[in-house]
Amino acid sequence: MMEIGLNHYLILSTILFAIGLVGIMRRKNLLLLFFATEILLNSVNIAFAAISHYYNDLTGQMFAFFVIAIAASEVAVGLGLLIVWFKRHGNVDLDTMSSMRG
Amino acid sequence: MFEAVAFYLFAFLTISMFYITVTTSQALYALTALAAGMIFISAFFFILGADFLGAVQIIVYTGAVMAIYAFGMMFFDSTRSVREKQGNKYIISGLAILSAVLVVLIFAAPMISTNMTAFYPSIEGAGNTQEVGMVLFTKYLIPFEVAAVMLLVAMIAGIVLAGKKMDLSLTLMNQAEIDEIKKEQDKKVLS
Amino acid sequence: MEKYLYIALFAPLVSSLFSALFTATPKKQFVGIVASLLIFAAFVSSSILLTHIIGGGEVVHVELMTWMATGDLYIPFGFVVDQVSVTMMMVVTLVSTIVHVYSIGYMDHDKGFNRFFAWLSAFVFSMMVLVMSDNFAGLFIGWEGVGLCSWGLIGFWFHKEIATWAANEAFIMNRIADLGMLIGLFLVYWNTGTLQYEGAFAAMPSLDPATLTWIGIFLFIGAMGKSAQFPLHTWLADAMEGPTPVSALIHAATMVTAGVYLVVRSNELYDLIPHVGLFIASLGAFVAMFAASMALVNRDMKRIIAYSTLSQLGYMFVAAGLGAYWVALFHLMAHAFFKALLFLGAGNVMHAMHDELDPFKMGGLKKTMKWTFIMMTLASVALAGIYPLAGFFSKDLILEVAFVEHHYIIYSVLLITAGLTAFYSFRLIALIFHGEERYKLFGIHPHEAYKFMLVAMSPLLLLAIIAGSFKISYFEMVTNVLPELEYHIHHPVTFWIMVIGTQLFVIAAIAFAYKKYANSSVKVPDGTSKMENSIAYKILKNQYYIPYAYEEYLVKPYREISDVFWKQVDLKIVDATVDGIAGIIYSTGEKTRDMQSGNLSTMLKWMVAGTVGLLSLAVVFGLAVRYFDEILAVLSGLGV
Amino acid sequence: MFDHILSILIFFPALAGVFGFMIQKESMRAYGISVAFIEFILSLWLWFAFDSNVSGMQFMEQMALIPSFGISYILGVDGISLFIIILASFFTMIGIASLTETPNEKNMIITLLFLQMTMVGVFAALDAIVFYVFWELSLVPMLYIIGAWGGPLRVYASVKFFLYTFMGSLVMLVGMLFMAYFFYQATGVWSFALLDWYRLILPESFQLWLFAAFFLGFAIKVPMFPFHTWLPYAHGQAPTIGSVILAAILLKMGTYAFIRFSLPLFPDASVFFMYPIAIIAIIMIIYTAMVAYAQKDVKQVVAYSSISHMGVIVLGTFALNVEGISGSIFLMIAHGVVSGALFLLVGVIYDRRHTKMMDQFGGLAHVMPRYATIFGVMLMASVGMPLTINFVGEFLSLLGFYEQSHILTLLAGVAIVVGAIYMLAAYKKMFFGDVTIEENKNLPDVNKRELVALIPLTIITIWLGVYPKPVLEPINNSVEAVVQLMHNKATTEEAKTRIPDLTQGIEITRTAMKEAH
Repeated sequence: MMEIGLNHYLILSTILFAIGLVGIMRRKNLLLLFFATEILLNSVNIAFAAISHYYNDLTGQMFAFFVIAIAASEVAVGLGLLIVWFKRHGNVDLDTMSSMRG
Repeated sequence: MFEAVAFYLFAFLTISMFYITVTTSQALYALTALAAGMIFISAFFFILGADFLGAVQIIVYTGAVMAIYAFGMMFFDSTRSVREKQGNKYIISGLAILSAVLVVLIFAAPMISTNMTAFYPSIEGAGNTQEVGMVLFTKYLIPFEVAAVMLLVAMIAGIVLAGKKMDLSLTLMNQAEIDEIKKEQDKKVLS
Repeated sequence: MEKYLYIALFAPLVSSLFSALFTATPKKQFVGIVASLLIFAAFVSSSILLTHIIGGGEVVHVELMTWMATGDLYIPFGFVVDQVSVTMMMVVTLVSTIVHVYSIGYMDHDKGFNRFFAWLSAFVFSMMVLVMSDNFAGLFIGWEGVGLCSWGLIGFWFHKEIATWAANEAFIMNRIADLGMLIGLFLVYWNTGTLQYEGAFAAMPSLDPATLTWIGIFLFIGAMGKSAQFPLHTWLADAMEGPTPVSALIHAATMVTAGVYLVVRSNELYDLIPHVGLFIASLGAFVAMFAASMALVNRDMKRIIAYSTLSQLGYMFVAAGLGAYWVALFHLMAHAFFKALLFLGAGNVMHAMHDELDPFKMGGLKKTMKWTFIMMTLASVALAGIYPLAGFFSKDLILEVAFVEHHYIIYSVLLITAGLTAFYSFRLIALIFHGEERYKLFGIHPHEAYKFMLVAMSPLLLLAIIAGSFKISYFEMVTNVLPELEYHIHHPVTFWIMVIGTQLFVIAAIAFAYKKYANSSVKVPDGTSKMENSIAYKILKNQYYIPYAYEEYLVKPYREISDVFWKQVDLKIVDATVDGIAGIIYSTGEKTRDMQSGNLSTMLKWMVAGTVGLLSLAVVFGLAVRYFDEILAVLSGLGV
Repeated sequence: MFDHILSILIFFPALAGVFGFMIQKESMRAYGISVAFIEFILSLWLWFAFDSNVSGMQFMEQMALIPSFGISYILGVDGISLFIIILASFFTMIGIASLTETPNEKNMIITLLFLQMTMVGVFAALDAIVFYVFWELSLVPMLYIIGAWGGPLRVYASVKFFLYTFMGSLVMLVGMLFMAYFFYQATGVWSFALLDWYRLILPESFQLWLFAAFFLGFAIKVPMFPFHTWLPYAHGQAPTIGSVILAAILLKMGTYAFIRFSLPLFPDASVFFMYPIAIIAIIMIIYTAMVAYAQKDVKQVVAYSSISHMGVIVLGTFALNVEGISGSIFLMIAHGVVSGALFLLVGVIYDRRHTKMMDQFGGLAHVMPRYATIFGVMLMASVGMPLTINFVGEFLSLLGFYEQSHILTLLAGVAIVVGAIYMLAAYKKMFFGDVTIEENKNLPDVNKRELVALIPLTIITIWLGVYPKPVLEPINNSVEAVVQLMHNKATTEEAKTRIPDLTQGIEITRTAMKEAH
């Protein structure tokens, strides 16, 4: 219990991932949905870093690094799109985006 | 001992922050909680000895990403409470937990069971930042450059997208003007 | 001789086709004349063939062409004129010629004059095919052909609902019997390897009795339909809706005797299975009495004669069933003459009475219709079997056969029936021709039929009188192919007692009929008299409630079950199952369309669910692969 | 040129159909008739050049399509398929000739020409894949004909028709692929050629499964009970020409395929499934005949009567002897002619009154005597009157099956009774009685265009009933070859006794049969 091992980190990562998924599924506001994706990415980052640490391998950290980079670009582009959408429709409600109706 | 205390403390903090993020109905609270959670996560990186990553986490996430979010929220009416989806809570949380467990299981199981040998073992005597630099600029040079280009592209894209019609502010316009604009746009879309 | 065979066979066909050309045109007298001439040609040819055969000539046998040949089956259109078929040919062509000529007068005012001759000649052709064929398949062609023509002629006045109904009833009932016949043919083919009479009968003695019994039974079922034996008898009385010449030709003289012909033709088969023969004889005796009883009270002139036909067919089957095939054939011939005469006479009466059929509404017609009166009386005398007319020789012979073969029950039934026959025949005569002129109440002015119709009938009259004298020569001719059985009651006293007793009995029945119905007190029954309210009368009047039972317990249920099959089973079960399956698939699509509603958050949820599903699959498979050996061990332990 | 007569027969109408798009609307009918006429003449030439003494395939054509999987374009006809091909070209011809005024006449004719290609293709194909392709393609023109020119429920009917038969044939395709795979396993070579498959003797268990797979595809097409419900809808909604071709040719694909595929490929399974199929066939015969009796729509009567007659065909096919199979093939042709004619006749009255309900008629024999006569002839053919075409087939089919089972044949023979009941009832309702409805009083009798179609059919009905030999003989030769092949291939003891050995003469089988009793 006191000795923190890889499993602890992985469990933490799992919990955070779950929280992120819950966010994804229940949020309607697109902005808050973005927040939830950030949580997902971060939970994975923790797992990467932990594995990297416990196996003495830097690859995990490298991946976490790139994940952060991707997250940053995603936010930039995503927010841009969001703003355009908002300008056109006056809201960022997910339910109004139904042009993909099958 | 210290490690354990720190882990549990930050674990609790992170989870509660993120929990607030996904449950609160106020966008501002969510933003704040998310930013806090990001900082707490960097603590794990420090505990794990990934100092550089921790620093990047704080700078990029809390510094850059959160700032962009904050700016982005200025465009929206963030004081309004967010309408929640009326879904079955149990299904949602059940699905979330299940999938998380499965993901971790699948990726972690082989790691735990087999003895992995490190591709890039940590170099003795060098600090974390140096190590990272060594690997990043040798083995991961091309991905790194690509990431850089991607960030540039994303930046430009963000500017172009968000910058369109910056001269108009929907919040300041009255409904009639908005309708007028909408109609024009609809025409464009239709044609 | 073959030339005459072809003329006899195809002249009716030509006649039919010729008349058929004019079906859509208005009445043309020459159609009837040409048709009659062609049928007459057939009659002449048949006569030539008859003299040829009587003169001890060869049996004429031709094979026209192949009909069906596949596998081992070989069926030709083969025709044979031997002693049996030539008898039938004579009967058929003679009666048809007379009926054709008669019809020119009878159908004079009918719109369907030309069509009538087309059908009538087609019937003659089918009948000729039936009797002349040298194999069972050809017999079946004629068998079905006469059924078809019978359908067309019963329903000739197709605007009458009851006529078309009767036509369909006759056809369908015959079809039921034909099924039996068909099965009989199959049995013959698969057991003897051929459908030719010659080959089939030659092979039969070597077959086991059970098979032969089945063949005999199924063939007789076919005969029962055509000859209207119980329980397939109801169509014959209803068939009287057709024009009267049709009744005379088809439903008295020729078609209904086809069943007897079949049994006679298959004599070699039935000789091998005497128990089936006994059954046939018993049924025949039963039908004889059964039909006669119904004729006692009937108030429809034609139906009375129809029942009498049925009764006489019963006599023929008794003779055929007891092995006296030549007697059956002889009675068939004699019966054809006097019964056709009776029917044609009835046709004259009907014409005179403007299609009135109830003899109680006639009476006293002998003044206006002298010739018809004479003819019908003589025909009835012949039917009753009074010496020296035709009926005496043939019918008495059947009684003797039954007596000699020690079937005393059959004998007594037939004897009683003979009395009944005499009674109802003369009841009819008395009601029509004697007593008060009751028709005057209904404002009818009767008139005698055309001269040429009466002339046409005269050969029948002659034959009805003298046919009995052919007995000896006929016996000599026909026993060349049929079993040569002479029936003599050995003790002369017994013989004379029997003959004279029968004659006296019959004469008494006639006298009783005259006494009861020829006086002037006969009134049109109004349903109030005591007799009319008795149970026996009601049963007989309603034909033992058999038609009612058929309607109620066969036709209606069939209709209802059909309806249930369609509306409940086909639409609600079979089709609904198919539609149900399609509906399930469709509604699954309809429901799962929500996934594609375009609502992003729903889609996200489904995405997560899909991920979970796929991941679990991955885990399961991973585990399965890892623990493959263990799983295998467990499964084999479970015995899989 | 005549080396490729079958390819010409198949693709000439399709090619002509493509060119048909360029033809003026007004001259389209003449163009269609002439194309169909040439096609018919070609098919007659095929008959003329056909050597009826040869039992095997004739006019064979072969061309490899996908050599690595053994898929080739192989065509050929024998006595079994020859007459159905002729019938197909004949019906297309008189179908176009008797076509009444239809909207989009041009498209209809082009569709019919394409349909003809697929029909001839199905009956000439000797490669499973080519067969399958034509089999499925034949659905498309029919779908158009029902869906575009049909009655008010046409979309439902056409979709039902399409999906139902399509589903069945997919199962059949799976069976074909398995068959080819077994062939590959046994010989090491891929082949979809039917004649190659004939040489393969499968173990009985395989046969059962493959038989079942093929059976589903064929049974839906036939259609056998309980897969028959698409047919009344399809007939009920289809225009006259669609019903005629559907009943005359398309249904025959199923029974033809039984003889072409199921019997020679799986002789043991055929014997195994003989009784169940015979029972289904008997249910078809009696049950659908009763349903036909309950109908109020004359076209439905004819439609259900088709199913009933198809039951006799199936029964004859599974008699597994020469008499029965020849009879069933002959009955296919007979039923094609008769039911085609009956549908044409129903079309005649429908054109005049725009209703098919029998209670709307009555007494038509007064106003339309010629129509009543032709209808009467066809009616009598339909109920199996001797000397009409149907009787020969029905007689032989039942005769053949009688060798296998007495009781079942007796039950099947009820067909001749129940058939008479519904047909006569329908005829009585339509033609007998007095004319009670005002509109019926002045109906014109059949006109020349209709007679063009009906007279030849009437002639054929009687001609082949009196003299079936020219058709029956080639059929007989080919069927004998099939039966012998089946006997040789049979592995189980029961199949050996059930399927007669023709080389040893009939006597031996007959004694064997007696012992079996």
